[in-house]
Amino acid sequence: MRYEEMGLTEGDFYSRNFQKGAREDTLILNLGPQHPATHGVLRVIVELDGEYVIRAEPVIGYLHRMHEKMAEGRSLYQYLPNMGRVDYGHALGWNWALVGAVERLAGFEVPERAEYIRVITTELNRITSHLLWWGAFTLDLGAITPIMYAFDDRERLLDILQMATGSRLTHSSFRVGGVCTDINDKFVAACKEAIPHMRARLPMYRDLVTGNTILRNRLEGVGVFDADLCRRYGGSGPVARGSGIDYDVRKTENLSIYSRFDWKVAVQQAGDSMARYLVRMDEMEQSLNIIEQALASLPEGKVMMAKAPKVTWAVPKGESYFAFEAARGKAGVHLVSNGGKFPYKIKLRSPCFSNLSLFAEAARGTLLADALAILGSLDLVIPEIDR
Amino acid sequence: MSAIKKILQPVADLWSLVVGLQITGRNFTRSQVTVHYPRQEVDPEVNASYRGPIMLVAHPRNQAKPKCTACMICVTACPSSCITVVKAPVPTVTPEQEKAFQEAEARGEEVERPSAPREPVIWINDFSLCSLCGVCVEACPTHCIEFSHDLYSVGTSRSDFMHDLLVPFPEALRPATPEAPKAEEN
Amino acid sequence: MAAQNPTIVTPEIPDDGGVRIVPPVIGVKAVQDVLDVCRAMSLWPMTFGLACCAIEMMSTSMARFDISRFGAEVFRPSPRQSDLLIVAGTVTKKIAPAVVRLYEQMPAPRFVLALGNCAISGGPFKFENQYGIVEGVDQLIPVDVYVPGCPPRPEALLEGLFQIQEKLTGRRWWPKAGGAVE
Amino acid sequence: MSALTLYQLVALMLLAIGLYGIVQRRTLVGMLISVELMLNGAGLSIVAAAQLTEANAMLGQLGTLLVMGLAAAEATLVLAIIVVVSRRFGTTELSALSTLKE
Amino acid sequence: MEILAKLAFTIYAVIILGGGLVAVSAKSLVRSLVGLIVTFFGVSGMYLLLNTPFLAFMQMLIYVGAVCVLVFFAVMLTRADGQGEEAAPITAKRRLYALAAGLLPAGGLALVLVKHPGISKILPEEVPLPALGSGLLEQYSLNFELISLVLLVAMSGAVLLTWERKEKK
Amino acid sequence: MIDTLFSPLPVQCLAKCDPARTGLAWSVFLSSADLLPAVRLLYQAEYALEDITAIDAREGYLLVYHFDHMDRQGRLALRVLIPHETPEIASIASVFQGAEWHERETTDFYGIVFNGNPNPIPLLLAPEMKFHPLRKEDGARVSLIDMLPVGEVLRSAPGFDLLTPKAAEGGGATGA
Amino acid sequence: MLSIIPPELIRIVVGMVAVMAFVAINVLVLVYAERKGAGHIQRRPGPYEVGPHGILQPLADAGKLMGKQLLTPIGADPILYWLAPILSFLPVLLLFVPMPFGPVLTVQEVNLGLLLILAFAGINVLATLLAGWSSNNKFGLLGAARAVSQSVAYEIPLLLCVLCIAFQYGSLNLSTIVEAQGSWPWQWNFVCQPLAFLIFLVSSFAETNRAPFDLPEAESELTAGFHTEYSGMGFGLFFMAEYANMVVVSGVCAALFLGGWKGPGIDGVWWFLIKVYALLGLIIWVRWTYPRVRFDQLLNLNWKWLLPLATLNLLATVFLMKVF
Repeated sequence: MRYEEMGLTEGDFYSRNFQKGAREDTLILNLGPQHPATHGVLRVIVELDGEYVIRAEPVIGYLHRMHEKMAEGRSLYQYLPNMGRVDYGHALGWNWALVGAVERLAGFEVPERAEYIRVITTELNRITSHLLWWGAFTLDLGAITPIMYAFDDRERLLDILQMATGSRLTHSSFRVGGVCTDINDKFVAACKEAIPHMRARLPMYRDLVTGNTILRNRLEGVGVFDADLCRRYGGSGPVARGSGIDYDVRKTENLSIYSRFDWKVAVQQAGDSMARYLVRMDEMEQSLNIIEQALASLPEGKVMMAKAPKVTWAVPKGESYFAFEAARGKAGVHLVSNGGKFPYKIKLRSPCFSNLSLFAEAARGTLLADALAILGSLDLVIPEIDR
Repeated sequence: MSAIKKILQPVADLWSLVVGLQITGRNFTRSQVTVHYPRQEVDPEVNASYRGPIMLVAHPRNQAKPKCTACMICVTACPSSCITVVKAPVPTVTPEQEKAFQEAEARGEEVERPSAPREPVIWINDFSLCSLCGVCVEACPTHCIEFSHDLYSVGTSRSDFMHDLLVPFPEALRPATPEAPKAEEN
Repeated sequence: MAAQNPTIVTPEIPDDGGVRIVPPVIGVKAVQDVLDVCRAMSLWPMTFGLACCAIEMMSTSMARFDISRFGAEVFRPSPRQSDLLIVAGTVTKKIAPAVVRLYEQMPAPRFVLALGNCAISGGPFKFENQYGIVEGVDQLIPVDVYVPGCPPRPEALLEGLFQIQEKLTGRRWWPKAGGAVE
Repeated sequence: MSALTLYQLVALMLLAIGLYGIVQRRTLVGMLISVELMLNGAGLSIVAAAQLTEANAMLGQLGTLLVMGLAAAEATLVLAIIVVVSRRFGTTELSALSTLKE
Repeated sequence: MEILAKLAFTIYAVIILGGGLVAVSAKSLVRSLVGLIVTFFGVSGMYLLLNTPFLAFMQMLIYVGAVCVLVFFAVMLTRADGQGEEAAPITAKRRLYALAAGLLPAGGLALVLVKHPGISKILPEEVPLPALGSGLLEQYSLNFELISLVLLVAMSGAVLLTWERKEKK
Repeated sequence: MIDTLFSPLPVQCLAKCDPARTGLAWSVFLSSADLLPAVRLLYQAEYALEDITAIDAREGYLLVYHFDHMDRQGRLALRVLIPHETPEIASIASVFQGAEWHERETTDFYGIVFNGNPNPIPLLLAPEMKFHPLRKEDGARVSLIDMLPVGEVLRSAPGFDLLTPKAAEGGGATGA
Repeated sequence: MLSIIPPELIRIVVGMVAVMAFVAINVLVLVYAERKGAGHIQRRPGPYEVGPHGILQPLADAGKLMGKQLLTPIGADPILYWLAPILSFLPVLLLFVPMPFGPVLTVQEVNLGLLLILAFAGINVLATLLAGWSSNNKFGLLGAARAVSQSVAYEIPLLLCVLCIAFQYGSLNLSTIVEAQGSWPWQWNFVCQPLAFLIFLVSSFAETNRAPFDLPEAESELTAGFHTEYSGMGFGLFFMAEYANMVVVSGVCAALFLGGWKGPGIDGVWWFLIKVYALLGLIIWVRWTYPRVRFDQLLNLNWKWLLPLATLNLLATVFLMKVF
């Protein structure tokens, strides 16, 4: 085999590590790396007693793409496209996290219009991300049709996003000091058309899936997280908000121009999978509100600041941390620069990483199907975990 | 109160199942959203905003030549190092010309030695490395790179994606020695 | 026409894939052509998404692009029942053994489609001093068709599918794109 | 040979096979299987006797039905016992069980 | 017996014996279970020959549908299969004892049977299903109730025996 | 807030930062022995773990623990400098369980050993990979003073000189 | 020679051949219908390009499956491993023997037809268990265990519902039951036995392992459940058995509750087929609408709702029969 020539052997290291301490009459099951419920190349080793999960251990790193190593050899401008690939679901959230960190460090002011474009596209992207999650989650629960309807709407929004970012998935349109393409009237018109359409679709989702008694029974009371658990594991985003923590970086840190719009942070108190589900459904509506208001007050002007940095621009020395509320939670970029050509260090704080780390504790004692429902309700994007 | 709720709950549950059937049933009768791809295509206006593999812009005065000046900025800018550009070499000077130049120099005249044309002879984009980020497009000082809309290319070998961007330009300079553009070693 | 491509008609079947091999039910050459057409029209992919491209792979199977029109929507979760391994995304060194293993678990005839630049060559993640990725899945398993892009559009994946069909049967079954709009 | 004798011989063979199995088998499950064989032989014998002689045919069928019911009850109970035994001793092998007496 | 019935009888007898032999001699318990199923099929066929289709179908329903599944569960729950236990070679002595235990009683009975053959009817008589039902519920209702009681006791006994409190989370 | 919270601790340096410029509200240098008590205090004050990472500086590995409060803005960075030669520190996974993964990741990347981590096996890298990709070459390492802003120092231990510019370069690695 | 072969036997042989053809055609049609139906529910065309409107798609699939390499996993018991798919498919053919397709269109009138169907339907469970166990795969084992608990549990309410109808007519012969029903919908059994009809429907979803009760092959939990390791025709046989079982269940349901081949206008096989396909359509429709239930919920539904209700229904039926 070729992979043995690369100095690798068959990877049962993790199974061996997991075996120790196993009870006699249990079954150790490897979910993944290729398994329909793990959304890519996550592997979960579980120890089952019948259908009950005694222990679970996620094994990650199967999609480790060395983003942090790459940062050591690329200027920030060249590093930006990577952000679209960290989290393919909500690429623009990560875009913003990186440019935010740089702008914070360099003290740049972004033109007003660029801020609006960022907000509009980011929120659109948040909706597409939640739609993707919604479809995949219901697919995990065995319903096959909802994902089709979700992708139907998602395609519509992607067409709009494509006008502003030029790609369907791995958007990377933000630049330090602005955005790379301006939006035009067609974009605005398409948005204004899509918002009422989405508003009309959400009740359909509610009737088809949210209200469905099978789904409610599968989710209610399953995988209850309390606020303390989220704090100990650093859970954020809908995971934390589903546990009654009113925490949204956009609001708490008063980011960008979000305070100009009238929107609520979606919070649910129950802490179960259903609560996380409902938080995301609410967030879609809130994002629609934000987009609508942003479109109504869209200012004219430039979309790049004057003297915007060029490809070979070196970040001034210093340290900054910028967190943005991506669709899955707090996406943070910790940037350390010594003023050289390349950043000295970039650390990506990924929300899924922290959210997944609490899975082992949450899954203990649940049924296998429940454990997978919890896994789905965390809304995982594997490249973001592995980076 | 709760007793009534308990009795009504199964009914409500069953009703939610009926509602689900209603919705899927209604969708069954609605029109389809499918684009029958090889026979139809997505709205070209939508595709126009999609970034395909890069291509070179023609020279404004001569459509048969690329606008590129071989300044190499895109090569340094590209984060995935997928661009290979070779500048046109200085034209070889025949001995007679050389002699003439030297004589002219000896005379103390201003000699205008032939300089390299500001044009590429090789311009290859290894599309299999490209991430369509647009850094080269933004970095190009002459705005001579833009995204094409050739979206549906597939290949049966890895070397199919070494795009020679000079092909559309019949008058583009070519390397003197007719060697095939070497593929980047992988 | 079948003989053009040894990868497809007589793939070398490693005997160490955790299986004992029984020859296919029908092995007569005469029905081979009909079988090839059947195979081309019924390429069941495996549910195996690696990274970003997996989402575009999903998009392809969704209502708008609907890969089911060509009989390829039956995504099988088990490699034993699938014909087409779509390597959709970056293959890291850590996942490489699993990819090889999945490929070996697939029964012949089996096809591999490298979707996206990462699967073709490592794409944007190929850089100096990289330590984690396999630079192209064709270093691990034989690849039949490459679909470039980052990520490729769903139409490109469909084109890739047509390319496999063409490789199998020797002809393109569908018209070239161009012209009509939705 | 008459039909009755033939049927009875088959039933006897089932009995013989079952007895052989019950002695030869080493695990409880194996013995359970042998017991089922013998029960089948009994059922066949009863039915053949009832159907092919002047005896009350209905009675024979009812008797076999009752045997089936008993077989089901027995299988349930034995299954439970086997599970308990294997949980307690970690094996269903007879030799191990007899030496493991506490 | 007409020739077809004879043929069928022979086939069924072979099936029964073959299945029975597999059931007692197979190394893998699951294979021996399959042998048992085959025997059940054969016996069921014989019931059909004996003109008792009701019993034949009940045989399928109860033995194949219920008992075999239970035995399969026993095999899986106790992990009785695989290496060890049944797979180990059997000593000749044990085999001899087993053969003796099997053949002696059966041989004796067979001898009696052949020596004193009963008077056999040519065609088995058919009992209508309603008669069977009324017999079960009227004349032999006590037996019927007893069997149901036994089943109930067996079931609750099984549940009690294997009951295990689920660990708290 | 933090200055009062950490008043019982012998911090090496406690500085207030400008959130608008760095995203941090507080920056606290600790010795490795004081880390666990500090983290316990933070847990009691309802702080949530954000991430753990290291910076490979000339003076040693600077471990950075980011904490954030979920009710108000006020990100906090705990920094502990450990020497290159003996990269070891106590794990905080007993207080913040989520730290387990962050610590394993840091072990993968920098080879720093976290004593007491409940499951110290490679997380992101394949177990066969025996190197630490984010460690820097000696020549490529930079002094902390060239990277980290000082902020408004509220408390400082007497011998703490990491963030005071040195006149002569080449102090080399100074263990914390 | 011919004279010794009774006409009964000839009828059975001819009937079996016809049933085989019927099953094969039905499976192909159903595969197509399911994929098309799913497509239309999801607002896409489904198979479209292979043949006009994708009509040749099932044929292509069948051809491909036949041409696939057959793999036996190492560690599997090869005999049992290949016995399982055969054992799952063959009994299904038997189930069509007493099926009343039309007034005279029955392979063989069996007085105990219902009992035959119930008896041979149980073999399917064994095949599933065998498949899951012998393929030496943990997912297979879990799927098999699920399949058994599920079908054993749901067989009871199913049986009780069937018994209700059998009581009502004093017969286990499907043709008799059909004959006894009238031609108009209000004369069919689902009117007087609505609860039994509902319970029968729900149980038959579970018995055929169809969504929302498709736990044995729950894709997102157990990859492909008990047939995870099967390739080529091994998988194809399971596939066919699943669809053939659906036809059987719908056929029984149509005969018991919907008046079989009787209908307004001219009675005949077409009514039977229409009803069967309507039920199959419902099964498909439900599959593409609901999420999957959880395993304990599935069993709870059975033990806490269906079983008591079915028992009550049976008692009520008996009571009413005695009273009137």
